[in-house]
Amino acid sequence: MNLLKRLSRVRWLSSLVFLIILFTVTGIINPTFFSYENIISAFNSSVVFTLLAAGIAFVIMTGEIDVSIGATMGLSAAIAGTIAQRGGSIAEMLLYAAVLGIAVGIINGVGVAIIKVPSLIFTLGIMGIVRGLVYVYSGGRTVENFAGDFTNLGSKTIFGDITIYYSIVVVVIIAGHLILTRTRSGKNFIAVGDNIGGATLIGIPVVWTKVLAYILSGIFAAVAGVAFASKYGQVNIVAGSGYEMSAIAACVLGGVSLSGGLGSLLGAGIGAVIMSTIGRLLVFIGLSSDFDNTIKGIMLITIVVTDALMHTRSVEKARRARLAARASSHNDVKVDSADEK
Amino acid sequence: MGKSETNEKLLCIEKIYKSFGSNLVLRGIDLELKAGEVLALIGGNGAGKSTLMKIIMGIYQSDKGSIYVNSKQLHLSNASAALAAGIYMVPQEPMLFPNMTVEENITMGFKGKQSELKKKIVELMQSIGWELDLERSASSLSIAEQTLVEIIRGLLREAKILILDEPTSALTFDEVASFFKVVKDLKDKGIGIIYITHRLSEVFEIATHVSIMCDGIITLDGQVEDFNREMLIKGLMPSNCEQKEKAETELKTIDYKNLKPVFELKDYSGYGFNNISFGVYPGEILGLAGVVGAGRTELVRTIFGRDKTLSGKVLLEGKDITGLKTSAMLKAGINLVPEDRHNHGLFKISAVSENITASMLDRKDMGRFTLNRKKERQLTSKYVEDFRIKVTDNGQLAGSLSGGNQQKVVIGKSLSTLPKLVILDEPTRGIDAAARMDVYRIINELKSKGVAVLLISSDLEEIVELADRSIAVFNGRINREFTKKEITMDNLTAASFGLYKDQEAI
Amino acid sequence: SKDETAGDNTSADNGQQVVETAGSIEGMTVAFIPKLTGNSFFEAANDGAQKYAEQWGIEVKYMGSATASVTDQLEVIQQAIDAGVDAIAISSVDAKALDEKLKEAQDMGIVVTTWDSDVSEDARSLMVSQGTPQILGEMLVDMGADALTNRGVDVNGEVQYVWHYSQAAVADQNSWYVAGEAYIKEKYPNWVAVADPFYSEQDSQKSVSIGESILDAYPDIDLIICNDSTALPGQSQAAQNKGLTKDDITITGFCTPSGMTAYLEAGIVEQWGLWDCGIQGALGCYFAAYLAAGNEVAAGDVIDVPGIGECSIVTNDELVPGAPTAAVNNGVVLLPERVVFTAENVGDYPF
Amino acid sequence: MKNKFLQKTKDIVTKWEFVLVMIIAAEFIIFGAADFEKFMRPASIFSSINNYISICIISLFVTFVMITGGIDIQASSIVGLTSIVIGVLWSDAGLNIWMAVLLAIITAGLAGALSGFLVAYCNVQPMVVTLGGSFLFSGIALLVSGLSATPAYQGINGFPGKNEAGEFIAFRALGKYKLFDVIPIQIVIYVALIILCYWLLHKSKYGRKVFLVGVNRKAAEYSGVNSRWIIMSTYILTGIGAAIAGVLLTANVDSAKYNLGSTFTLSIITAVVLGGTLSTGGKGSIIGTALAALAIVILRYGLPLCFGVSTQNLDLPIGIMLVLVVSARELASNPRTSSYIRKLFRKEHSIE
Ligand SMILES: Nc1ncnc2c1ncn2[C@@H]1O[C@H](COP(=O)(O)OP(=O)(O)OP(=O)(O)O)[C@@H](O)[C@H]1O
Ligand SMILES: Nc1ncnc2c1ncn2[C@@H]1O[C@H](COP(=O)(O)OP(=O)(O)OP(=O)(O)O)[C@@H](O)[C@H]1O
Ligand SMILES: [Mg+2]
Ligand SMILES: [Mg+2]
Repeated sequence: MNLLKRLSRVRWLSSLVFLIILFTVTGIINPTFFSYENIISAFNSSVVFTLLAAGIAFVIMTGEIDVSIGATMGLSAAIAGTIAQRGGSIAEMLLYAAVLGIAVGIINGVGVAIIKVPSLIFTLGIMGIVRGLVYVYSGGRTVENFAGDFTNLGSKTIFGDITIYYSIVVVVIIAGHLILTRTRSGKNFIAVGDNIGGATLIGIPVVWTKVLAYILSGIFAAVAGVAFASKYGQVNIVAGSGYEMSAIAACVLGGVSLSGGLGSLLGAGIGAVIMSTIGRLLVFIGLSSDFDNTIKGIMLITIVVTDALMHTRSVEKARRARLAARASSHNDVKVDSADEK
Repeated sequence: MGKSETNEKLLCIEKIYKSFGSNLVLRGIDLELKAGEVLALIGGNGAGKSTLMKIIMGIYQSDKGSIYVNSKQLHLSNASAALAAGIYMVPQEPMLFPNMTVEENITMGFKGKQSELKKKIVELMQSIGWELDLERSASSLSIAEQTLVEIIRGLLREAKILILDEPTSALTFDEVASFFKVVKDLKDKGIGIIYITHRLSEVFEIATHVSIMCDGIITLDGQVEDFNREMLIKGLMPSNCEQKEKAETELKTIDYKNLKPVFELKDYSGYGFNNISFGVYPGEILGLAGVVGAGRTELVRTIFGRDKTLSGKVLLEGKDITGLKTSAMLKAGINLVPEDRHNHGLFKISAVSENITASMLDRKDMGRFTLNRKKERQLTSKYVEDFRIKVTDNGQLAGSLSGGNQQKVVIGKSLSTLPKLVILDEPTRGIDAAARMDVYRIINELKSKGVAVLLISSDLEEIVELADRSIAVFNGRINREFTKKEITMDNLTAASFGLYKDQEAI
Repeated sequence: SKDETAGDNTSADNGQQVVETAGSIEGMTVAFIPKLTGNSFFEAANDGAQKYAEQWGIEVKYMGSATASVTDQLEVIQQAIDAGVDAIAISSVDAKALDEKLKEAQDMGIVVTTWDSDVSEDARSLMVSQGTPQILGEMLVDMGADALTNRGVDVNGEVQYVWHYSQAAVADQNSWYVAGEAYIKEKYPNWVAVADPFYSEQDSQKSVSIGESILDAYPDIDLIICNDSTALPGQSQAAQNKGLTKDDITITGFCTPSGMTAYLEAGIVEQWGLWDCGIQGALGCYFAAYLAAGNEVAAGDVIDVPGIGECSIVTNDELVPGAPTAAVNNGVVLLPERVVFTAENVGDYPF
Repeated sequence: MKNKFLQKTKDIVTKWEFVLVMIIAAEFIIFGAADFEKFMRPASIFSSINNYISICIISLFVTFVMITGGIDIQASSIVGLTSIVIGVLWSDAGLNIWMAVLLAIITAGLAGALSGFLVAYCNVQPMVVTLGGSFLFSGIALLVSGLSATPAYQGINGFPGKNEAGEFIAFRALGKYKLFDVIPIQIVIYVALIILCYWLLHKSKYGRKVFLVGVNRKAAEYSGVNSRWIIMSTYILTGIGAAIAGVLLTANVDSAKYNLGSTFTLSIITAVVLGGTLSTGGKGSIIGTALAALAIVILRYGLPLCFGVSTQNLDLPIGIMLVLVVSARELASNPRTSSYIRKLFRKEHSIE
């Protein structure tokens, strides 16, 4: 009972269940889907989204938002692309990505946590700037024709059929998840989002935690950019635009609350798989891709509405149960029967 | 003054100044605290007590002045520096993490092993005698329970300097008593405590020293033995305060024979209360006594259309109004001053005038579609004057007022609809003596105008003082009704705790 | 229009001046508007246009938005008008939605030509077309059949195939698909389309993910025709991500050489095609400037374009059956040739 | 008396709208100095505002949503939905054009109502609902266009409203008519909408409720405000606003297209937040939004024209403007920096 109660509090579990339902339904409609490769590849192809969602999850948990990640990813991808064109190494790309991610993260962090501009506005502005830099950097051209086997990396696998990318992502997510839930400084992210005043009061470095969240979000986005370049083989100037929205949706699907203070990296990762799989599943279901957006929209809405309703209901139920228990502690059973009506 | 004790100063504050914008809140505060002292800090709403404490905690920064801990000057730029120096504050408004469990809330920010901490918490709670399910999520806690959590958190910190900002304002008698025991223990252990309160009885019960703060300066301080209650009240009162009003209204007794109740509840049940029946007569103040958690708030919330009615009837002037929406209740002539001022009562970033008219927007005289601004201005001025709300102008943001004035705005908002029944849920919680007098005056005026008043208060003195009739609620049902004559502290207390022994008792 | 008196000395677009400058296109300013910037096809077209512009002594302003959208193109056209250009050469994102704006430009004396993707025939003067739908649709199918044969698949047997391009709403691409389907029905009746076409909306990320999904969902597929310069590299990248090569699957379509060499080298694709989009862009600009300079052309004329060669003007119904053609300054210029790129010849096309 | 005047001036100067006016003035000065003749052509200015009229119009309505503490990122997909519904109803169902317009507006209102309902009654995060809505409604728009007998690539056009003399009347006039031959009808409609929205938000009882709900939803409910309905209604309004934009755009380009307006979202949000609306709700103004939209439009108009910045690079200056302006605002209102600035001034004074 206690275990069940605990499990029900683990929000990412319901996302996982939903993912499984999604797969099952697709598999029933089109049994081809039920192959090991297809399931694995659903995960493998979500690398970019997973990284973005995991990164922004830190920010969302602190109660802020970061809409600049798509642009950061685009710029990092463009940089990685030019490095790939001249045959540079992955290490070099990651180095640049880290620098870029940290730089954007610090700027966002300073703007939001120190200057105290509302985060939606500030990161919106930074998004415009970074997107502009993508145009400037790439001279307005698609970065393509990468040398060597950079673009092949996406298909290299270890552990059976799991790509190197996805395995790295999994490791990062699990590590991040553990840090967030088990360590003191990890819990700070949730605490800041949950009640910033309370966090200040017990000495949590609120400003630094927010800045750190933005830095992490920047780094994750920039690293996603490297994966992007490698996976998509070309980086056009609008690469990643709109991804921030999908990443936010992924977080929400994974149980990360947009008002902060609630959620987990694991959830964000699962949400990202759901987000990036919907399009794939439609191909399997055999619907014309004209239905893509409609079904994506319906699914997204259904999921979040179900979750919200379930959440509200459980909170309400708990409250009423508590109140009823209090009122009926007088050895009277009338309340219970009234409750059942 | 007073004999200085042998141990050295724990905390020394010199010439602290602080202003918010053009509002000069602290004007050169000096304060000293030694080990084993309990310094009661009292003062009117908005005197700057909480602000001073927040400066000591490093949450706000002072404009001028210095703070020494153990004779070492501290530069407090954030709370962690204060915490490191052994200072901990239980804030006036509980600041828990709603999405975390009680346990996580208490251990958050602690070093050390989780399991050991948990053991400590359990031991601590046992020794005090408080019960709280550690697994519950903080969002489900009532304000009282939140305060308990805050206090436990503070005690667990083992701070050398403990600041308690109105810790008991939401606690029950039992809880207060056990809490005082803990405070005395701490005092004996040599911990310095700053204790902020509006309840003067508490000052004499646990404080060793007292300081009175008025408009940002300490006007009076010394050892508790040197003061008595009247001296403190005099020290707190602004010069132009009338205390006489009470006497004249007290004499009026209501002749119930010729009256019909305006408002009636018949076997009313909802979540948190059961089979409640009573009536309120015009011009009567019906006190609803009980301890926090008795279900009175749930009762009035449900009446007011904020929760589901399970069974029973609500009648207003004989008309059945059971289960109407809040807006319909307002229209019918009921209004509620909610218990939770910040979350349910006040529009902080709106102007005072916008607050005052918020409940009456649906009324025709506020305009059909276009808002009648002239009317709004008139009304606001009326209530600001009548209630003596301290504002710079009617456009001032309500959130920038002090607590007592905020409460007056909320009451003004409720009265603006000219209700037949006003429900006041803890109308004086956490407001100072002067503001409290104003609120009492307002309540008595309502009464004399023939409005029916349903007054909920956990401060039983208040009920004794104001109510014409009182009902005690215990565990969600009516325990006992008292006539004006029977309303005494003893009776009310016994009934509130379900202990009233009498042949009439259930 | 009341604006000619606004003191704009760079424009030479009103009636009186036309006579003086008739004939010479030197000094003309042409706004060269792609569907979207950054895409290799349009960048290559711009490169071509700029190269010839220098030679002809005209100024070609490359103006575009990074996203292919009607409203963005409307904004860009307005910018061109405000900037006082003499002519506009545009590749339209929509068959009809720009008509009004372009007519407005024409009313202000600005010549409008289209290239690559057309608008209504009365909203522009000339269209420089890559070919009729029949030519291009058949070319796509032929490339596929050829590549299938080269890897040992019997093209007369059952071949599973599918189309993957940007969007049904894109007029030219859709017309090639329609023509290509008709051609398959007739010539390869045993071929089976595994699904309706897939659309990736000129979004390179989407083209890869759709591409991967196609490969996953239809593991037995033999041929994917990508008649869109974003879909083709995307589909190829998808195959690469899945570890497939040209021996496992045939992918063909339209794209610039530069956008595809990586996949050629990696052995993902064997052949694909295009027309010389640099020339196409340049011609769009040339005719725009030519008409802006006061010259008149009519269907049936043959114009000698310096540096490129002779181009003949044909009637609009060559492109869209039944479309009327105005007496003067209206019609279609068909590009003479289209190229199939393979490992052998790709080095000869530096765009 | 004089003091009152001073106070009034001070009130105006410290208002955010004033800052926006200054920004617009600065833009005019800079662009005017760079290339006066090109920049100052009314026809050009008008037609460039005309290009962004959808953004301007929708942002007015999104202001309502954001004041309640929500956000609406689906409005831009409703533009396309409106357009295609008009097209299909008119060309395929053979309805009278005005009937089609009316039905399209109702459709848009329903689309807004759906999202609003989910936000207000089911407590779902507005950002996610409307993100879902943006997928859903653009998807439905695409499906509707598939219903049409006209193939998608051809586009539905040739809407009625041109008389023999070639003048635009009726429906087409909504897109083409020019007041005094210069001011496009869209701008006239926009100004009318500004006045309407201003009244609705700042003068009407409804607007007051919108604010109260945004400031403290619970307290509003305790005051008898039906906060759910108020919240839902703002999304309906935005849907209708998007529909108006869709109608004007369709009439202007004479073509019904399912993805018209798909790129507007960020510009809309930018205009609203730059206009001073608090993203957490409770604060905002119609004039602010309108001015901010104008500031953005003029920047987008002037930069390409006077400095040759290409469209694709416009994100950069707009981003910089947003970041600088908003940071400056925040810094100025921060008590610590403002007292620092005051100190600086005082020092200068004492030196004198
Ligand atoms: N963050 C703030 N910004 C602006 N003004 C503030 C702020 N905090 C407090 N004030 C103002 O400072 C004054 C002192 O407030 P403070 O909370 O210290 O009073 P208090 O003595 O604790 O009153 P109470 O007994 O009601 O708690 C009040 O006038 C209040 O309005
Ligand atoms: N779901 C809820 N939404 C809003 N307020 C709530 C909710 N649940 C409880 N509250 C408020 O929390 C506060 C504390 O409730 P608690 O159960 O401690 O006391 P109570 O039942 O109000 O007791 P009494 O009023 O008799 O002292 C009350 O104001 C109650 O209205
Ligand atoms: Mg206080
Ligand atoms: Mg209560």
